[in-house]
Amino acid sequence: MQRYIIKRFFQSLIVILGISVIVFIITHLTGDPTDLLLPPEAGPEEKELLRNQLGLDRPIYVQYLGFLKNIAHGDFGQSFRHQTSAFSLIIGALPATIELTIAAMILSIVIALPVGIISAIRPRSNYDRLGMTFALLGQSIPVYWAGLMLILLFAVTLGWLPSTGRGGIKHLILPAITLGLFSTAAIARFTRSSMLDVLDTDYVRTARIKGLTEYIVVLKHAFKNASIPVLTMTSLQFGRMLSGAVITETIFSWPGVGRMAVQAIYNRDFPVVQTAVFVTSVIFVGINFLVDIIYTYLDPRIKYK
Amino acid sequence: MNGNEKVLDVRNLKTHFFTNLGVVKAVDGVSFYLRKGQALGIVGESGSGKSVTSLSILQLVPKPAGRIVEGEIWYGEEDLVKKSQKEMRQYRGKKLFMISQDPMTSLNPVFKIGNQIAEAIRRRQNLTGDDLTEKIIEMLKLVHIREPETRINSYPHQFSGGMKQRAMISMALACQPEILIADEPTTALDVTIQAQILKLMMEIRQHYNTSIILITHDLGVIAKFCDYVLVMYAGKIVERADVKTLFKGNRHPYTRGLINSLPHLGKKQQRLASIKGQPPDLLNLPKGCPFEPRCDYSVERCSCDYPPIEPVDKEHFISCWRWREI
Amino acid sequence: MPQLSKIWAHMKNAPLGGLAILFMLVMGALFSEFIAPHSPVDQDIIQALRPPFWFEGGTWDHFLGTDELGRDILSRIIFGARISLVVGFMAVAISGFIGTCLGLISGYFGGRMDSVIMRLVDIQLSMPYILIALALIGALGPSLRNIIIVIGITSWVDYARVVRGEVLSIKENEFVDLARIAGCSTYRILLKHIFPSVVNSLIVLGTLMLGRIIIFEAALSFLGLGVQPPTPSWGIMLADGRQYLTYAWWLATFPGFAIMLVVLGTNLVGDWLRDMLDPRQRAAVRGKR
Amino acid sequence: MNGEAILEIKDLKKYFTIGKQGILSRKPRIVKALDGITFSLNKGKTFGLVGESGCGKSTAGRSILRLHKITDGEIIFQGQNIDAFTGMEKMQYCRDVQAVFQDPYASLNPRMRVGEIIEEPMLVHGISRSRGRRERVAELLEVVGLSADHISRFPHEFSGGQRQRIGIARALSLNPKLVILDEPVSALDVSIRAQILNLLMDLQQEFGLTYLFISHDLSVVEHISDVVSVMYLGKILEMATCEMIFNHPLHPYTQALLSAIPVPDPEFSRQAIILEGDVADLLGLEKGCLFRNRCFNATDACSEREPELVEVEPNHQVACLKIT
Repeated sequence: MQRYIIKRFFQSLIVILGISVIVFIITHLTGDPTDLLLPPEAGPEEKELLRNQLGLDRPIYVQYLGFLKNIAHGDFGQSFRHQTSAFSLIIGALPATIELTIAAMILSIVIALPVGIISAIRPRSNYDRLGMTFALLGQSIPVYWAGLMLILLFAVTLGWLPSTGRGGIKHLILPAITLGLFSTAAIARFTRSSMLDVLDTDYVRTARIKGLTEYIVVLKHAFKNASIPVLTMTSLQFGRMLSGAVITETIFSWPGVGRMAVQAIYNRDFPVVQTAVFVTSVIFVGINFLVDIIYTYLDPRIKYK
Repeated sequence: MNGNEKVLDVRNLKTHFFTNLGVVKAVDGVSFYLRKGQALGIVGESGSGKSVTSLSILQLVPKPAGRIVEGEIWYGEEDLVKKSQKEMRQYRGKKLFMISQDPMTSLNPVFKIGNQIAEAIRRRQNLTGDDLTEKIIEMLKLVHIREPETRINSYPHQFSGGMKQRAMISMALACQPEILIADEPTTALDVTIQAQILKLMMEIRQHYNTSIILITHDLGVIAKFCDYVLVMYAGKIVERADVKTLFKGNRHPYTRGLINSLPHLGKKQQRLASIKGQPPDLLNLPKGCPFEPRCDYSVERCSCDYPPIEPVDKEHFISCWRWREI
Repeated sequence: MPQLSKIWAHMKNAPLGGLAILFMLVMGALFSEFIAPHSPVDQDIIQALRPPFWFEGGTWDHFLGTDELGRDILSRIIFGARISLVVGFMAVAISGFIGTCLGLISGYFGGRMDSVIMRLVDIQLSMPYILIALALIGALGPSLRNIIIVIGITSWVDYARVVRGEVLSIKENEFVDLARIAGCSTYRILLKHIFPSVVNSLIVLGTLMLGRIIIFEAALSFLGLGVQPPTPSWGIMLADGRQYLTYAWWLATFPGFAIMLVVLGTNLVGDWLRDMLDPRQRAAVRGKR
Repeated sequence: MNGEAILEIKDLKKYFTIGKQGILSRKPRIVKALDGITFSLNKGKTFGLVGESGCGKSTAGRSILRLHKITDGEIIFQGQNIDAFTGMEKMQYCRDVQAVFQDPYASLNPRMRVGEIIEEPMLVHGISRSRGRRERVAELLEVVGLSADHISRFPHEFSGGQRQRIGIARALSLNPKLVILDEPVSALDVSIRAQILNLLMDLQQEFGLTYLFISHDLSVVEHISDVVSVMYLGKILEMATCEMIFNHPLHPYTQALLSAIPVPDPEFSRQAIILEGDVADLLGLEKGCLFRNRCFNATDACSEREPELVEVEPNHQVACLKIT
């Protein structure tokens, strides 16, 4: 088991290294930052000087190693616009994003698991049809539209909930529903199909042959097995949410990493963009690593692989 | 024979599967009974309906496609077909138990062996703590699993195929069912392991006087283990008789073909007698006797009407228009 | 090739609604000029912000109302189908090609190639794809071509994973060994024996991905880094409508509804294709004996 | 075992490494699927290889088919070591050595028509023109007892036995000299099994084929084989002519194996030798006889020395210290 975790840990490190390479490449694709840093009337000599200062005239791999060294120290450079460290900007915005994602995730799981499980034990029942129709719709609604429609209904028309900004629980409701909608639908459908697969297995039949109650058969024997693929799926959804937060935060003016990153892209403030990408990616890698550890508790077979 | 009491009486059982492609009559009008302490063999090829028969007895036909459409299964004074899933719980694991085909997949991979056996034990005895652990170890000892004290904490993937099947049998022992159904219990196992498992099952039968339904495609296993045999073909019983009659005095062309097509160890033949043709397509069964296209004795009548089950003598029944001539 | 009877059995379950939606989408995109009642770009300030016809002030002429510049919403939605469809199909083709190739290599050869490709998949999955796409488009400039390329190269992962999984199980089949025994080259085995068995899954996945990419494209436009105005695109219409949400709800409602409908269509058809083409699903329907 | 040898296996070893050796994995486990087996196939005869799951019999077949690299030893086909083959020779070897596998469902590509399946080997080897190949396919279908009308059907339209016939037709399409039959009838129903066995025997007569027949089913092996060798954990324990193995088995394992087969005759009674334990119980069996922990005859000597395969009477070799 330890070997498995160590192996996954090293794989995670490799992935983070890969992410740094891609972030570095994107930064380079964005073109010459001297254009942005210098006033338009600056001459070629001034540009050359700045390029030299920034190290842009060195070979690409030296630049990358320098970049790697810097990010290891949390130094992603200065924000062009805010004139502060890009890293501290992103870290400052992180709690808001984490609050939103976790709220959305909890909402998704709390709704999706029961819906998926009940649909699976009563396939083709009215409950199943209703649940799966909603799930299908949930997977088809674009996040941004869902957000706008929720604002239209609950903020504009009914005036029950605020439409923008971060504050108490009231502010959280609409963004969390918006962000969680797709994942709720996806996890519910996936839970249903995993449960259906598992309910069809010989070992669930063995549990029935033993005369165990339906409650134990479904929740102990079937669900523990089905939870393994569902967990994989859920962790992938976490990644989707971290990505989808960009849109949700923009719609609800939620002061998180996503909104900040979009603003930074508009302003061509690339240090902030690369920090946002890198930090979100690393968080996701970290979550995946945690999920790997959970696997070892759910699936005894992993320990010996 | 151990008494004459019928513990299970299946009458005209029909279990059909309703699929997108049509209705599969997996079991189509099967009647038989099981006596106390009897070892009843059901033999047939794939698709003959032998497994579905056993699942029907336990009311575990895969839903929603499969359904018992007709028939009665009498266990004592009760008709199991009429029981709800909830009511069936009183029978499963107490009166009836089944060991299924593939020991590799019939144990839950994410729970310890001990835990899974404990569930079976607790159907009969409300044990907890050390008493329960002791009982589990006792069960594992009964099925000759070595070092049971450590093995109760193993997971199924740490067991070999034979050991998994032993663990299944220990569950059966814990439940002490009146009827034990074994669906191809040794098919997935090696010959030497098969011999071990069959021996174990014989011990159980002698010790507890359990009635056993053994489902297999292997006539050798039937000859060794069973007292009474049903031969199934395309969802119907074509012949049923006690084991000696079946091997020596069979009257159905299918039974005879099956026995003759086996290579006999120690008696090397030049050619094997084989049954011509292909197994029946269950979605398009012929109108008359389903074996007719492959039968050497078929006459015109065979392709029109299905032959009724007729008694040859007291315990020997057959479904063939021409059994008198064979 | 499934037998005719099997095809018929599945046709009975065909999602007519889903097929109809996709048919309308394709027709709308191909024949926008003939179907749309107005030009999508003609402005008419007098007619600005008219509600749909069933509201007071709405006219039959502007069936779903007009936007702040007096452009006809329905016509813009019909023309917007073009962008969605073009981006959708092209990006599905690009990502499908990349993902299939990597998945085939990874699954068939295994070993080091597999590790490298799987790490690439992990990297791609870990990164916030919307931000990456935004950053890339921000860097390269928001042309239609760039949008297609960026979406294409950020969506290959699903194909690679699915294809790899399929190849791993197909490879176990004895017919692959027998092809090697017969002397077939690796190239021939991949092309004649492995790839055809993957096609079904690719069709299913491609259909489902089409919907997701249409959402993705509109998201980029919504954030202002997709197709640029005045090209009628559903995402742009949504972004514009957002500002008028409080007093002209129809601006944002109808284009979003169009997106949802199309994605619903692809999901319905995709699920149906999966039931029909995916052998594992079929076995489940058939039930066991 | 006299006669002209077509294939000779000399001290063949195939070790699999479980758990790749990397920076992190401490020690990889080595599984000796084949641990030095030697035998030869005589032209026109059937050599039976029997044993339980995991004994290495399929690995032997796959080694001969060049489906994986062997660890050590030699495979000599018609006097030539197949390891030293050049490209052209490899292709010729493909033509000479073909195979039929166990699973009639997995053996045929579900997306190819029967005609294409049987034709493919000829196509790859550039044999004849398209029309010539089609005629040959039709002819082969007749040979294996199917009809030429089946040429444009798909495999799923056939039953297991028919599929196995199609597989046989494909194997024959290149006029091979040697056919590796790896459990060719194990997945078939009893009534179909006899048909296929009869067909295989007829084809051997007609085309002078040599068979390597791999199976776990002793009664089938007895029926078809001329020479039989019994394998256990990667080694051959006993090898003799078919009659000798079945009427006069010497190795305790062979004896147990034979006695464990249930005989389809209710009046037949015989005390089966029940072996204890499992093949998987390999604890502490580093040296000595690998069978000793299940053997009813084992003595201390068995854990000291590994028995060699020794000829105890003409055409009968046994690897057991108690006998040799």
